[in-house]
Amino acid sequence: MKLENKKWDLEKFKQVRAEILGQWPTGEAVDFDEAIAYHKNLPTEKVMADKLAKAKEEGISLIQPRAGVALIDQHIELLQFLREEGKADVLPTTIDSYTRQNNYQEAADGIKESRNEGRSLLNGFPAVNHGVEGCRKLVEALDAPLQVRHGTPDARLLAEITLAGGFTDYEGGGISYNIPYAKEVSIEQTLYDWQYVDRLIGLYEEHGVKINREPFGPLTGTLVPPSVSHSVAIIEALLAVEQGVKNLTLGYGQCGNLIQDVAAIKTLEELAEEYLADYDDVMLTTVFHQWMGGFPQDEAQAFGVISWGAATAALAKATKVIVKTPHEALGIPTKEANAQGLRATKQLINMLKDQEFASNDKLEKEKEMIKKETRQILDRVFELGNGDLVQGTVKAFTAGVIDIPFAPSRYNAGNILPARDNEGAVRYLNPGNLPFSDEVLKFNQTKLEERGKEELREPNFQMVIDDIYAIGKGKLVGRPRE
Amino acid sequence: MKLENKKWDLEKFKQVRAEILGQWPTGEAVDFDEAIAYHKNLPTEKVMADKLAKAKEEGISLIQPRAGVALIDQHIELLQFLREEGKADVLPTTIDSYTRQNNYQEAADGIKESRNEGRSLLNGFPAVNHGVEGCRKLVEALDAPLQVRHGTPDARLLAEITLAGGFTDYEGGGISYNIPYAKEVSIEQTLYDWQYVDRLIGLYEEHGVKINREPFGPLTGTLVPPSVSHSVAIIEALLAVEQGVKNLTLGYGQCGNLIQDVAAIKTLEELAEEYLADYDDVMLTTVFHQWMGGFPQDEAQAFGVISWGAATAALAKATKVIVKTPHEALGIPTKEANAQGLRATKQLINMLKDQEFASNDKLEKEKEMIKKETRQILDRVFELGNGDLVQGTVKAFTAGVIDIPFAPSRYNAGNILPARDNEGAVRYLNPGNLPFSDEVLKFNQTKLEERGKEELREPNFQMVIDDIYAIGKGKLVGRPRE
Amino acid sequence: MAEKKTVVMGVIGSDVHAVGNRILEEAFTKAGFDVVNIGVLAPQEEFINAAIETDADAILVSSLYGHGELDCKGFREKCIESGLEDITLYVGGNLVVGKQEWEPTEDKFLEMGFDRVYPPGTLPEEPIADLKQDLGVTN
Amino acid sequence: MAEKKTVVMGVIGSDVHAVGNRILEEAFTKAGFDVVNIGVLAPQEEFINAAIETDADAILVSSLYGHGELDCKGFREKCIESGLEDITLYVGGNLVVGKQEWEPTEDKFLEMGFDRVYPPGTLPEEPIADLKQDLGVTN
Ligand code: B12
Ligand code: B12
Repeated sequence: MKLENKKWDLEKFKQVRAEILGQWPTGEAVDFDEAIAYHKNLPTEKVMADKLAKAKEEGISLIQPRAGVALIDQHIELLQFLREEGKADVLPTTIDSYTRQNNYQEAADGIKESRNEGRSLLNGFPAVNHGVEGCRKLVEALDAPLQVRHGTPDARLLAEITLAGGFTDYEGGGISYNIPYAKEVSIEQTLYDWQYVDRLIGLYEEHGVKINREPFGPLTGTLVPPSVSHSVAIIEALLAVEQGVKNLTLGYGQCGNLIQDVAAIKTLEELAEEYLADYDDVMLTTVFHQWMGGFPQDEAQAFGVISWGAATAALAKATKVIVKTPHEALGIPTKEANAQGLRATKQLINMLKDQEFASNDKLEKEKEMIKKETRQILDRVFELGNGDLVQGTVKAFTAGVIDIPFAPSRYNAGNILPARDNEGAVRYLNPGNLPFSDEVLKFNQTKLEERGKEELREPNFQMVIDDIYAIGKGKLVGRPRE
Repeated sequence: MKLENKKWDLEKFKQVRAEILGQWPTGEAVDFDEAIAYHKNLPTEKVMADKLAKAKEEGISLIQPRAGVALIDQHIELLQFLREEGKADVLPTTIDSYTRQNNYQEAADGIKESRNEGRSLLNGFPAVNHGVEGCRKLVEALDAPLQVRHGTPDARLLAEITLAGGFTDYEGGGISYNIPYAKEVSIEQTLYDWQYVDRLIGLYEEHGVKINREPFGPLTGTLVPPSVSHSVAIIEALLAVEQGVKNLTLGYGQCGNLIQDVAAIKTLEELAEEYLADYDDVMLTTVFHQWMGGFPQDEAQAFGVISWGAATAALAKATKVIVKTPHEALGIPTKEANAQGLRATKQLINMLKDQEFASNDKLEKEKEMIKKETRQILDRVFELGNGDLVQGTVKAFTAGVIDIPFAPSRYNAGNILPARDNEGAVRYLNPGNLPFSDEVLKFNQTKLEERGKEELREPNFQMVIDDIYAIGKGKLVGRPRE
Repeated sequence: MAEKKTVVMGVIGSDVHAVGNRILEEAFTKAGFDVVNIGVLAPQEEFINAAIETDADAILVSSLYGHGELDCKGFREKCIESGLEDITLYVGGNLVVGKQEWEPTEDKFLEMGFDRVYPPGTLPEEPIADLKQDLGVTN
Repeated sequence: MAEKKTVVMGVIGSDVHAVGNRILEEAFTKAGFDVVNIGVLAPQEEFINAAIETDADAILVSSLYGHGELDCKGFREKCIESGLEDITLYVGGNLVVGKQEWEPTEDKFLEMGFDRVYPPGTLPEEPIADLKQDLGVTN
């Protein structure tokens, strides 16, 4: 396979497709033309891109839970509950971890055991096993758009089945669903596999069906500096539109400092518009993830964290918020806990929808620095690829020019270390090989020295560990234990 | 009685005192000199003014619940629980409604019935009936400063007993504990009665004992514009320091718009410092009340409201936050619910303690307008009193120059009507007789017209009603029902 | 409406919560009732005297602050003693101390002789419709 | 410490949660252990092979993602089959799907043959002290 950032021709796509659909018996049921017809019959309130466009226009933030269980009926019940009791605006289907690793046999066993025990033994919905028909049962039973949320490095069969099944939104990407979710899968491989997914969605678009695509913004969810996740989001956006994707939601995971978080959402939008300027007709929206790292176990404290994420999203005017639950630290939430997270979030979204974070010098400075950092990374990526973004991305990972903190993947350099500054914004303690200018390096260093001074200690790995535990222990900045 | 803003001479004070202490048998046990000695033996961590001064210096916000039950042991248990499970920094003792109306006999009956039924039938702690000794049991059992929180127009005996009992903070004031809490009590009467309380605290101060005084900022808790509550807070502060009070915490009840709320806390501090400039040695701190109006019944939504209050307080850097609970809409909270409100609040206070709301044009404009409005009210009050603040205040109420929305008191003009503007800030829909300049009137009018235009309706009383219900129904601005 | 019905309303006992009372007054007036609002801090006697004086058809008692149980004891009996045998009695608000189950609370106040009992957060539309029905008002 | 003890650690099954694993590695190393970290996505065999190769004293299994119950079945038996009769086995993380009571979960994993079972949110200090005790390390 020759990997380049170029739209696949249909011949190649069809060839690969035959193979993909053969990976599991349920692949047989996929009939593209019939799927197009099916989508065209969906009412607009079940189409994600329509709902997002409307929210963007009205300047409101939609709320979305995560949720998925092993069996179809229970999954429908769960989602109906979240819609009614949680007032979720748009719905997810979280895929189980076996399916994510393409272990459809284990998923099948999990379904069987779940049926026997009458409770879900899987941590998500095994959509491949349930097949096109199973997916459509969901679509038909529910009155809101459905998105596939997973974490699957090779998500081709999953895409074929869920999209033919009537899902109108698909999360992931060749970087964001590899590096945080895999250990031994090469970037080349996932970029290639995701070109397939994007091309598939491009095909839907060419046939007049809107499928929204959402790169997974928060990555490892743990102290990811905005410019790291922005770089990845923009690369995945560019790769997607090249294959014909038209509707994009770019994501960012809350860090916790209000100014940094608002700046992050604003710059994500501004930078993406800039980088995507050459592509017509792309509808761009943003998604803000409530804090994705370790949560406090206590539910009241968790409500505090959830609410702060909701408030930040509303003030930043993100198009969508992904909502956590008061059970986050302990386990997959009950549907009640899930609805509680949604209701707390909705309360704040509604209370703040008419308020916007008014600009000030600090915000402008923060935006400026995020933009500089992101541009410096992306410039080097393009340089490394001699203008080809796919090649550039592969080389950038090898060189540590893109580098994601705390990632399990062998293909990630793992050199950078993030830490919070004295106000809780996430900075580069160790910039690894990120191609930063002296100005950027100095800025980060100064910010961390400020904190070091306050804490009477050198910024070091212990600081990072303290920061990782901090929110779970009821604070933002991991101050030395007293 | 000739009412003027002048420090009472000791003779007069002692005369009245004899009468006060005779109002209920427990008054006998008050021995001032012994009380001074008792206070001087209190460790600093039980002294409110010390704890507030430290918090102010460190720029952190202390958290405080409301809590009170009929019986001493249960009250101690409750407060210990809130301290341990809620991490309350400073403690309250909320007084029951019979005591607040000086119905000590009904309070006695309530104690008896509570003993019989083994649960509190009173909505607070009847401190007068429990007497000095009863109060000291609390002080000795608890490791944090205790404040009396009540709503008592004539709070003289309550002050004598609780202060001799070792409480180091006393809420209320001649306006703030009359107008929202009484119907038939004249302002003259309560200003006079509160001069007594302030003089008593002044006496403690003269003897080297710090007793903190906290005017009740939120008043009726329902859409009170900042300049109304600021005017009252500053008047009560001036009246208090005249009688010798040295430690003051001025309060404000959250309205819900971030910029207005931050501006309110900042201006409250700045204006008070300005107006108190002539008095030496006054330690000034601020208290921010989480939303004081109608709450949502759903606990998850209530957590959202609580958290937003916590976040706002932290960003505004209020010295103290009064915390609501997820049971607010329904009834006096269980101790568990109370601790939950505290923990959610603490999570956000800690997460935001290193962040401050950075100034911007909107904030400055908001501050400017609050200051203008407050000064215009206060100027006229002084004018009406020919320089005497007590006389001015009495006349101001008669003239509606001070006017508190939704107050039960016959002595309040009740002409003004507040409503939210299009961003949720509370404005004057009907300014009644408030002595505002054209600029101020125009500003308020324009803001409300903006909203009217958005909602395609004239700003009117229906808008006010919609705003009163709004937060309880999950939003901030009471948009017309769909 | 043929003839206007009169309701007396107020907040009982040592309770000063004035906001809901103000809204109820507005709503019942708009709905076509003659409203006699005795406001907050109202003892039982005041409700009854106002009802006698105005020949009222119904009394609406509010209690928000938690002492409703104590304050409402004997209200129906006192009405009967005063000659108001047939008057319609409603009560609503946050009637008991604390967050409690609704049914036992409702039963308690029904037993005390109130005709209808309303939980926290009741919107005016509901008691207005009920009262029209109970008083046989058609419109 | 006289002689360094060796522990194998990793995250079992299809689980990719890498953060806690990284911190445990750091903490056990600092505490004086030889740490062999096989990382995430580790099948039972990989733990066992690493333990055999390095003559390890203990295996620390992490499971965060909820499939712990399925993934850990038969672990002790497989150790015994492979000749690791006496190896100390700890397991920790978010072991089951959902927020469940701790005791039944602990019992379940003890029954499976793990020597100690740790609830979510465990800080490294605790298993370090336990392991020193269980392996008879004094320092
Ligand atoms: C960050 C995170 C992620 C990141 C992980 C990035 C990465 N590659 O590391 C991302 C976003 C990718 C992710 C993905 C998923 N996650 Co996740 N994730 C979390 C989260 C928020 C924090 C985990 C963390 O880093 N904590 C900080 C570290 C320091 O703590 P720790 O991991 O708990 O480890 C400590 C202790 O547990 C203990 N410990 C751990 N193991 C052991 C072993 C022994 C022997 C001992 C003694 C101690 C010990 O010591 C560690 C150090 O103190 C948790 C929830 C939480 N805790 O708040 C959910 C959570 C673990 N995730 C969960 C799930 C379900 C998933 C997904 C399936 C997606 C989904 N449905 O939402 C996927 C699974 C992917 C996969 N195949 O594994 C669930 C698990 C549910 C359950 N058990 O019932 C959790 C609990 C969230 C939830 N409530 O739903 N996740
Ligand atoms: C604002 C408020 C105050 C203000 C009141 C200002 C004023 N003078 O009006 C202030 C701050 C002064 C105050 C003081 C106190 N309050 Co207060 N207050 C509230 C709060 C937050 C909102 C009340 C409100 O205005 N709601 C908006 C209006 C529109 O709704 P409403 O009052 O519920 O009325 C509607 C319905 O209930 C219904 N309704 C009411 N009566 C009736 C009657 C009939 C027949 C019908 C059909 C319907 C009906 O119709 C109304 C219109 O829709 C409530 C909690 C809440 N609801 O969120 C607590 C609350 C009522 N207060 C409470 C308490 C305890 C007190 C205090 C004792 C202080 C304390 N311990 O915290 C003092 C009491 C003073 C006294 N003597 O009465 C408790 C009562 C507890 C209980 N029942 O178990 C509550 C529930 C808070 C709590 N959870 O602790 N309070």
